[in-house]
Amino acid sequence: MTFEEAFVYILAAGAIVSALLVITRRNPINSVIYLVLNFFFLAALYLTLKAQFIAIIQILVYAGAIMVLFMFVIMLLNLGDEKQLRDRVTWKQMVAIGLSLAFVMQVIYIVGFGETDGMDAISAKAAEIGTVEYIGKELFSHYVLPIEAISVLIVLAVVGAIVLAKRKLD
Amino acid sequence: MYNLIGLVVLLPLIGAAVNGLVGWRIKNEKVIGIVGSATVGFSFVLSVLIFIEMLGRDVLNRAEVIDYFRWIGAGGLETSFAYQVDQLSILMTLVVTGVGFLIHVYSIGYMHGDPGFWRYFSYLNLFIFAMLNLVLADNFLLLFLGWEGVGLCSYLLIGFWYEKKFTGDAAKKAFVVNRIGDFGFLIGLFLIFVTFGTLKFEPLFLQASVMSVGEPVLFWITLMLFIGAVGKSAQIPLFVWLPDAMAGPTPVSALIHAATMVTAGVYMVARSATLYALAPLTLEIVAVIGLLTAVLAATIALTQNDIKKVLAYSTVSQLGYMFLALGVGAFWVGIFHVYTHAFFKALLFLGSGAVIHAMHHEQDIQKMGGLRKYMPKTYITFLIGAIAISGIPPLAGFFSKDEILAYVWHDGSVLLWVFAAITAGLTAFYMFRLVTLTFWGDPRFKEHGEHAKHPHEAPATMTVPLIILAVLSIIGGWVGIPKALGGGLAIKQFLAPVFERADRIMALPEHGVHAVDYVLILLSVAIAAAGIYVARLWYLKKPEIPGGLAKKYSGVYKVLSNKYYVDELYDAAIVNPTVKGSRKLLWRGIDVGIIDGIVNGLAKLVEIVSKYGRLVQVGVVQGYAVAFVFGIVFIIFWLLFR
Amino acid sequence: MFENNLLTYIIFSPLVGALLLLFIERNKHNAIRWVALVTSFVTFILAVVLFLRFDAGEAGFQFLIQTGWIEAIDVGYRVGVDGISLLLVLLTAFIMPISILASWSSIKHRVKEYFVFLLLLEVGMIGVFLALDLFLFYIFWEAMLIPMYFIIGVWGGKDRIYAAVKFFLFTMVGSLLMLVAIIWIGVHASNTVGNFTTNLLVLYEISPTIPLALQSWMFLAFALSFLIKVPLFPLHTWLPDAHVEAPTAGSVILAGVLLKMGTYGLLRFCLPLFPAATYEYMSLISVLAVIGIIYGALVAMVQTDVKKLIAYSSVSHLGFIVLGIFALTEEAVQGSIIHMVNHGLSTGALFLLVGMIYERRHSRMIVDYGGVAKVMPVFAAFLLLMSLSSIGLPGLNGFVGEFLILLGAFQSQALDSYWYAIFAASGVILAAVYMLWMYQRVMLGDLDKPENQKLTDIGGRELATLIPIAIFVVWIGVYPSTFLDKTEASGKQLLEQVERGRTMYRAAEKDTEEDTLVENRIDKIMGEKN
Amino acid sequence: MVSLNFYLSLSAMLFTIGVVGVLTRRNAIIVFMSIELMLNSVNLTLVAFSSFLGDATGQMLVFFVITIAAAEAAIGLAIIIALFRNKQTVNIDEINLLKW
Repeated sequence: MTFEEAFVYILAAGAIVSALLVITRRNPINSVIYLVLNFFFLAALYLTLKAQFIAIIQILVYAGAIMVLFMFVIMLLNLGDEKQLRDRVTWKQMVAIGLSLAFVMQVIYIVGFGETDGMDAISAKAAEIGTVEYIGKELFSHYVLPIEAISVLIVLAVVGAIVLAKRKLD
Repeated sequence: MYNLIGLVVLLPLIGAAVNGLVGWRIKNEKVIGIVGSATVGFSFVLSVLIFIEMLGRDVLNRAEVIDYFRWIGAGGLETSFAYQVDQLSILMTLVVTGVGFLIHVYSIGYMHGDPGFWRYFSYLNLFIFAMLNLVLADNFLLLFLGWEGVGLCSYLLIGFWYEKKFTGDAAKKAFVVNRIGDFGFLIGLFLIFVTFGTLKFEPLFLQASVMSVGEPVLFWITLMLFIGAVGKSAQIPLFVWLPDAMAGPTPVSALIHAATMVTAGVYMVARSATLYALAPLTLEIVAVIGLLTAVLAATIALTQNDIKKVLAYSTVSQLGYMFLALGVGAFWVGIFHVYTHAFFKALLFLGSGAVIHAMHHEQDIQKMGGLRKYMPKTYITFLIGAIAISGIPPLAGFFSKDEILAYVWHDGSVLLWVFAAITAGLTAFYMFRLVTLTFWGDPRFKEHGEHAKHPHEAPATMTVPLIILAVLSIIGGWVGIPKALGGGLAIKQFLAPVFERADRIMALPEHGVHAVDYVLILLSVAIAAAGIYVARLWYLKKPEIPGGLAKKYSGVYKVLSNKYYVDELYDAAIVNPTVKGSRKLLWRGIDVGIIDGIVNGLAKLVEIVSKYGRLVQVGVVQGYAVAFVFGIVFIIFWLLFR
Repeated sequence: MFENNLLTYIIFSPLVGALLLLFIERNKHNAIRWVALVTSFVTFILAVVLFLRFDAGEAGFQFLIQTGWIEAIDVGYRVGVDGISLLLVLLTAFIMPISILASWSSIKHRVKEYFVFLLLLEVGMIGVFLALDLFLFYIFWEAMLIPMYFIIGVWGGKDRIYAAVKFFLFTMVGSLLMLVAIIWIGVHASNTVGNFTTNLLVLYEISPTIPLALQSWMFLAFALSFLIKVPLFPLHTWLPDAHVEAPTAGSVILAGVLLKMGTYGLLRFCLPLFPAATYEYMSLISVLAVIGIIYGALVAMVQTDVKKLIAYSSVSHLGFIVLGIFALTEEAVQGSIIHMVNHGLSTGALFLLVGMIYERRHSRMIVDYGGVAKVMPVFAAFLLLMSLSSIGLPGLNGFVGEFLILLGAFQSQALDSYWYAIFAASGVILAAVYMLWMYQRVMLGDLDKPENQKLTDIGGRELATLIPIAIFVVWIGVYPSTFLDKTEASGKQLLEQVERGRTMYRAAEKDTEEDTLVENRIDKIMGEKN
Repeated sequence: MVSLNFYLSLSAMLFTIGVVGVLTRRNAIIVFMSIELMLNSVNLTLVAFSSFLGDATGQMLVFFVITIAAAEAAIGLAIIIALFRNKQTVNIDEINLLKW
């Protein structure tokens, strides 16, 4: 096991543990903190995949902007701890967990028996395509139409959010 | 003149329409009465004119069919409002309009002051209209129209005083029992149509006359028609309606339930004589039913105390006599008896009406007596009627009854003759029991003081018809004086063309004058006289005898006075089970229970399934998400391992 | 031009009235009523014109209109009239003004909606009788359901919702199957003539080529829909509920016209389209019809509610009509058509009469009455007339239909048994029993209940609804030729169409017989060997 | 060298954890965060494929997903605020207006 491998495994373990912590905390504030942690682990994983731009975006947008929004809302609403997290595990929850396990088994099964020939190592081009330069070129040449569309969508979302969240004016 | 037959039929309908539609505005009883009577009177005059013309024609040329307009025509069926004027129908028309006219006149007096006066005359005219259709029809369907029409009028008139419950019951009973007969009649019509392809009399009988005797289909046709006749003419087992029908006004009983409507069955059988002649088995049934009815009704009449009930059972009995005549193949005699019976029975009923009128609607003869001195005209005429029905010469009843007995005798069945003769004796007995208890002896009602009855002679509108009918009851029979007594049997000769085919088939021997005929005549007179004598002895001289007999044979007496419990039997065996079964089994059981149960059960089932089904969608989003995940897992699973 | 489009005018003239009503203020009740009445009267006049210009000698469809509609599946606006539908159109147009008059004062709330629904209902009913395209027919058939559903459900009695839903579901079950069969037969047509079609005239031509097995299924699908509507025993239980709960006009239309749509459907579609299947199922349906006649009468006899009694009597009468249709003789088919009209008139009138007395006394229970004839003599006279017509007294209309049906059934070679007619004829006795018993308990006897003593006799508007019916009751009874003549040619043609199926059915029957014979023989031989 | 399968399996596990969170938690905000988890796991898959295949499309998609996630977060949180204002709760068991 090389150092690099070990590093990836540790990051993976960290991502899973932090994700588990997100969904098991009673207090949403804690969840948010662990989610941010999870995002950092993921960003690091992106780096191991040589996707520098995405990794940076992950930190900036997700951890930096979105999670702050979450935090802001939780504090605004002043939510307390969620009651009855574990004292009453309903059959519905059991079913949900069971189904989820089945699902993960299926995916791993697929992955395990899937055809991944020629993909046992990161491509040589990976370092090139992960750069800001490459992505920027692509975005504003190939993907110029989608990027315009998504920008409109973002504007709409902002307007929508304001309309939804504002108090009635009357 | 023949062409005017339509007017004969139409006039009473006009009278009915005028009285029925605007009668309630005409407050004047006279106008209503005159409209009602005059229309029938004109019809009578017209039919007399037609009759005279007929007598003037050649014998072979007397019958004619006057076709007015098409009635029901579909597929192979063609019927019209067409009237057949021949010897038989004109005779019946004369009786119907003649007796009908007298009864109309009588009713003006009898119904005086009744709030339903206009209604009464409207119904009565309508009845004449229907009855004329019945007797004049040239096809079975039009006959059926009249047949049902008279049934309707009988329903309306029996229930005329509808405020009383029993009149309604009696009316309904009459109609429904008649309907049972009509059911048979209808089946008979269908069979006729299937067999002959027509319902018109002439072509039908012509086809039939070449068929062989005793063919099964003819047996069924005649039997079914006879069932109709049994209903209409109140024979066993459908006679139960007629005594109850006495709930109607008395002139109605006279007209409908004695003189005309109830004889429709006899007329119909006589009209279809050709068919019956071809079905000897049916004829035997007719004879036996007729005789049984005659005996049964006569015995019931012995014990009845209601003046009208006695007459009603007497009518049933006489109708049985007529069927007996038909049954032995003496069709003309049956009609002859219809004709004489119309006079004396109408007379008796009208007389009893006068008595009831005088006694302020008291009908129990045990509470009468000695009325002779209060109402002499009624007494005399009633007595004439009683003598006539008893069969004492030279009154009308004697001739027709004697012919019946003679034919029965020559038919060869001594047993039938014996019973018929006994019935004649019983008839004389109960009629004179009636006369004795009503008119002779001392009054058994209160003559003075409070609640006293003051019987009085009826007004002229009532007595004049009585007198005319009394005269007819005397002379009416002289058209049929037998050869043994030097007569020419004019009525037989007159009717012969109508029954010509039937007579040819029956081939009854033309019996000459034998010593036995004289013996028979003497015997029948003797029996009648004996009946009269016994009645007079028991009820006038020694009133203790009947009481003693009633006590001694109390069982028999009870059965007789309760009319053999026939009504009770029908109630228990047919009416109640049907009503109860319909209510409990059909309605509550099948309809509400099973069918609606299944329907509502299905609805319940859907409801229950939905009740649990909708638990899937309770609005908790996570529930939907679980289902969602399940779907994904399932699909992946299916894709992997299909 | 007028004549060419006459049928369109008849179908849609009530729709024009309904649209007009939309522009009238909702509280101007009288204006609404008058517009509705005048509209329906105009339709009636048009129907009379149709009746007068109808050529009785012509067996086929007259006044045909054929216009394309949905070209892709050859659905068209095709309407036409023949002897079978003519009388029913006339009846519908005749009943409507009377129903509107009958609702004049008894409908007090939502007057506008009520009359709009009534007029829409008329569009649907007349459309059903005139449509010559299965698709168009189906649309009218369903379209008429909706107004009726609301008329029962909104303006009905106290269990109106139950009755309305029951009515709706019963009818729906049948009509969905019919839709399947319509598509099926269209598909079959595309195999035969090359394109999908719902044109009835084309389908008439190809129908005898449909194999028997297929015909049976389609016949059942159609027949179920129609027999529910009729309603044939044991599919009848929606009828008493719907009748009892519906407002007077609703009952009148229900009894007068809606039930006839079932029997009309049998005549127009089931018999000529599936002639061989007709022979296959005729005895089954006839037996049910006869059971219905007797059963309906017996159950009617023991009812305590006048309206229910009349409703069950409808079951009995409609049994006669169905029997007549399946007797397949000229007399019976013509009798059935005329009896549809008769039943519409007499039962419609009976419902009107019950409605009148209900308006005064607010009870339909027989026990609440007695001796009413004394205070309401004119009413009593009309009730008697209509009861007698219903009983089938000769000289009134009911007899003509009943007699022809029974006569036809009796001599029917297709049914091949006297017993159908004999048992059916016993219904004639029972009819007298239940009607007269009802009449006696309601009208006759002592006027002993104080609330009945204040009843007033019927007035001018009510007379205006009854007298026209009474005129027709007597007219058809005495001179039915006016109407029977119009049906003769079409009835004959219908029978010829059905006749084509007889050989097919007989052949199929023979095949199965022979099959069993052969099998028996084989069994025998095998048995001998062993 | 770490294989592609490892990344894919990791991503599946993270996704499942997100699913479990969505299905079991009652707090709408935590449910929402679980959804973010799921989005991210998908992003990981996309990036992994992109790197192993040497194709930039995957990373482009991730870029768009993140943008959408941002928009979604804005709208979603706004809805939660509006909801909280009306019902004084973010417990999704009590928010069952979809029932009818």
